Amino acid sequence: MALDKNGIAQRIAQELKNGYYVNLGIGIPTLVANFIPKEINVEFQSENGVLGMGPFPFEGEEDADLINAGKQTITTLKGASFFDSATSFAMIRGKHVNLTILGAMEVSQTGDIANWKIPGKMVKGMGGAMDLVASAENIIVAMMHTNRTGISKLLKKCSLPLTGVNCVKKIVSELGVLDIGPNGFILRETAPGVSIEEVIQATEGDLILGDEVHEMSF
Amino acid sequence: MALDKNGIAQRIAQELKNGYYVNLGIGIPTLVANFIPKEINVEFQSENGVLGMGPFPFEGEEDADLINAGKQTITTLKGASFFDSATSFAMIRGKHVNLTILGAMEVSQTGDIANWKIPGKMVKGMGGAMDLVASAENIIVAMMHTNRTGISKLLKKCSLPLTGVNCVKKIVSELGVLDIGPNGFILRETAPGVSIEEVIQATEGDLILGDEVHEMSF
Amino acid sequence: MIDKTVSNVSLALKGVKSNMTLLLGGFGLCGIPENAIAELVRLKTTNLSCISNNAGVDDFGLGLLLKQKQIKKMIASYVGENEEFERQMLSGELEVELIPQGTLAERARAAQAGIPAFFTPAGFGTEIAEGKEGREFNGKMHVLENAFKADFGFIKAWKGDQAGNLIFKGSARNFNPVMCGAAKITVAEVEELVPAGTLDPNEIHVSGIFVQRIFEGTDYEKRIEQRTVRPKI
Amino acid sequence: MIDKTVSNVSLALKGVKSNMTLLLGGFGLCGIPENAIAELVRLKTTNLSCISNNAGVDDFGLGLLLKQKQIKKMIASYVGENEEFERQMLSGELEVELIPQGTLAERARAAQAGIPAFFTPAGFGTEIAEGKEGREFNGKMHVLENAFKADFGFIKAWKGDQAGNLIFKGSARNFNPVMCGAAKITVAEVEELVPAGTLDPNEIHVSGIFVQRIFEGTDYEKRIEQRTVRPKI
Repeated sequence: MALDKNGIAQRIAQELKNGYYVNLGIGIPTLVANFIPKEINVEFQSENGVLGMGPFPFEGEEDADLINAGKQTITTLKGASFFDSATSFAMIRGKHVNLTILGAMEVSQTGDIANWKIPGKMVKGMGGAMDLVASAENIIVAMMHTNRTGISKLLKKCSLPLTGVNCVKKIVSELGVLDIGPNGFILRETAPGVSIEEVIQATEGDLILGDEVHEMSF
Repeated sequence: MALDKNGIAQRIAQELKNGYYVNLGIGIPTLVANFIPKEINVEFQSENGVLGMGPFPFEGEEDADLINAGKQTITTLKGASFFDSATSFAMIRGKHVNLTILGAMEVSQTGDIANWKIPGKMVKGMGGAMDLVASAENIIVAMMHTNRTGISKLLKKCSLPLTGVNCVKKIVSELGVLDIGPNGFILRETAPGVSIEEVIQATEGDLILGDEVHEMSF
Repeated sequence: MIDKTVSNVSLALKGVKSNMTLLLGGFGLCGIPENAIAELVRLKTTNLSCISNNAGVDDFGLGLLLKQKQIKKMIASYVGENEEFERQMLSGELEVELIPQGTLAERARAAQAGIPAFFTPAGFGTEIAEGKEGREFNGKMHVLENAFKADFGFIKAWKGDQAGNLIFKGSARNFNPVMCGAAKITVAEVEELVPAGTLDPNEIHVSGIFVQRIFEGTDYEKRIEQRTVRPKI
Repeated sequence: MIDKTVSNVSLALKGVKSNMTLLLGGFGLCGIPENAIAELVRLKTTNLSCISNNAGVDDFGLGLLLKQKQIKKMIASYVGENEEFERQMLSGELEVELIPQGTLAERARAAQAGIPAFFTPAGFGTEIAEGKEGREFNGKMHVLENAFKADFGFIKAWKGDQAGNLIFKGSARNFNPVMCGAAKITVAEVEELVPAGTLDPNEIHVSGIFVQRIFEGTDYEKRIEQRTVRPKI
């Protein structure tokens, strides 16, 4: 059975390593914070100027001066710090943030990503996404494999305006885990109960099977 | 009689306007701080990261963590702030510092300045001088008109490696006050008891007499 | 000490005219210069170009200026959460330039710091880079971006002193410090204005040299866009 | 919280080898990483390229490394006050690259911030600009300068916490913050190391993300170069 949003987040959480500074995008990526293994220390960076982000505040303890990049009220943990936006993107552009997890509308088999604009329809802006994808050493995309009508979002070439080129390293979708290889998507893992055939069907771009494609374990 | 160092500093102090942020170079420029008219508020910036510099500390109150760009122990005044070197030069490069007063080995009639290197002999470095002269809207040079053997330091063209080009606006020497004009030095004022002829003699570059050359008043 | 205080918002905005370019601090509705925006609404200056990370919501922040059609051009990184904005943009009434958030921050910082242009990897290969110089450094392509030019900068800080020194609070810091000194005139509004000498020189986030006018603001609403909480357990 | 603490200077400098490029904070002898320099003296690593605003004095600061001929190349803005330095430079033993102080600061900050190159007016028309790209912006010529590349950065702060967050004191801040995160590994030594959570997140000058190792230094001499005082009246 395909993963739900929490399942995708849970699988992505396995990619976190001890000592990682992580930037989580809006949507599914935000959920990753709920699945960090206890034995691992990571810190969350929010590009509006917070390092060491904690959970949402207890009711009544919200502070208008303390939000994340999704404009949600948050808290901070021990060792946190505040800084300005130029410093925040110094952390991002300077590769001090180790891992970026973000959503996408489309990803191409060469690692291009589109997630900020649908011409004539939706133009909310790229926010920090263009800086994040252009800079991060390690980018994981959390996304749905297909749109509601079943059309693949893992493409040979993106059709929407790009956010960045040749930057995505890994995709975790409701159907599986895929890397970007030199010749296309490489399937590494399938979601529990999802067949390799289903992933092939849902992928428009070239798909290569990894050496040992296996089912995800949680 | 030619001015002494304090005289030069005192005359330069007359150029300060209320609300000016001022960077003082090492040597004579440092003395300018002693002659600020009481009715005028200025703040001194030191490029090592201090705004609102005050006088030297009382004996026994020196703090190794509080020095100026000349590595002298200092104090701060009300409204002072500390910052890093990048921010300090943001103040300078960004033209937030209104006036730079510095020394020179040579100045040319086109406003070039040389003050950081004598090839094969003295190479202490430019410190912040190149940033200061390249950026400041308003640069006053405090210098001796001639060297010890009587050779002019106000030249058609500098012979020493340059610190900056077309940047000096005004010179106050022991002999007078000169502006840089489109056709050479323009003599504006003579030091008390110094004749126009003496200034002409001591100036190798083209010297034009200003409209109303007069003796300095203090 | 050079005194930067003005007694009210009206004096603080003296000289603001139609057709000007403004820099405005804040991220979402957090740390926005509420008093300056309210005064702009009162002044009814039009044809403004506004550089700000976001464009407010329909009835707050820059949304108040949009409603009165005072803004000709918006330069921002993210403009969701605003229906009137979307309507004006799609109808062509409003000119919009979207730029990466880090580039927005750095272009402001560059203006503050006298750096006319810099290379950044953000946006290379996208429509953002069209018409801009690209260059390879360390095996990676970068785009040349210019410093902003603006007439006024409106900044919101937590505390400030007479000398214009500023301290921010929490994530309300965001774009405010980097926009100080990036426009010809920087106007800072603060929740608490104290005499010079009150703030520890070591704890000041922005030196007064980057601020031309400072005043104590009033009636801060500090609206929260997304009130997210967890239950007490 | 990601713990950056190491228990002593020897662990802090693990991996430092001959032929490396080092960034060192400080201005004159103010805010220099005394413990790291002492350890470099003990390690006797040679052929070092050192990027630091100054080169110390004959018997302190980087002068200690010069005396042992550990430095191959010095990149600085001002190198007066050091006879041994002058001797080695004039004899050709020591390679010296002098660069404007603001450019030095900005090249470090660029390395920290992932900006590979930027334009500055400093040095245009001088020998510093030779071989560099010049370009006109706003009617004024500028020079293209690159970000530094370095193996280790040695930083001195006043207080620091386990997470690597730093607070500096007075003018000992200088180049230290801009050099954090500008090298592959940043080592911070602090006068007082406190547990994470002790420092106010609002008062931190440098976030721990820019620091890889932190330790509490010992025996700070904090030598004053020019003791200038006025009489008590």
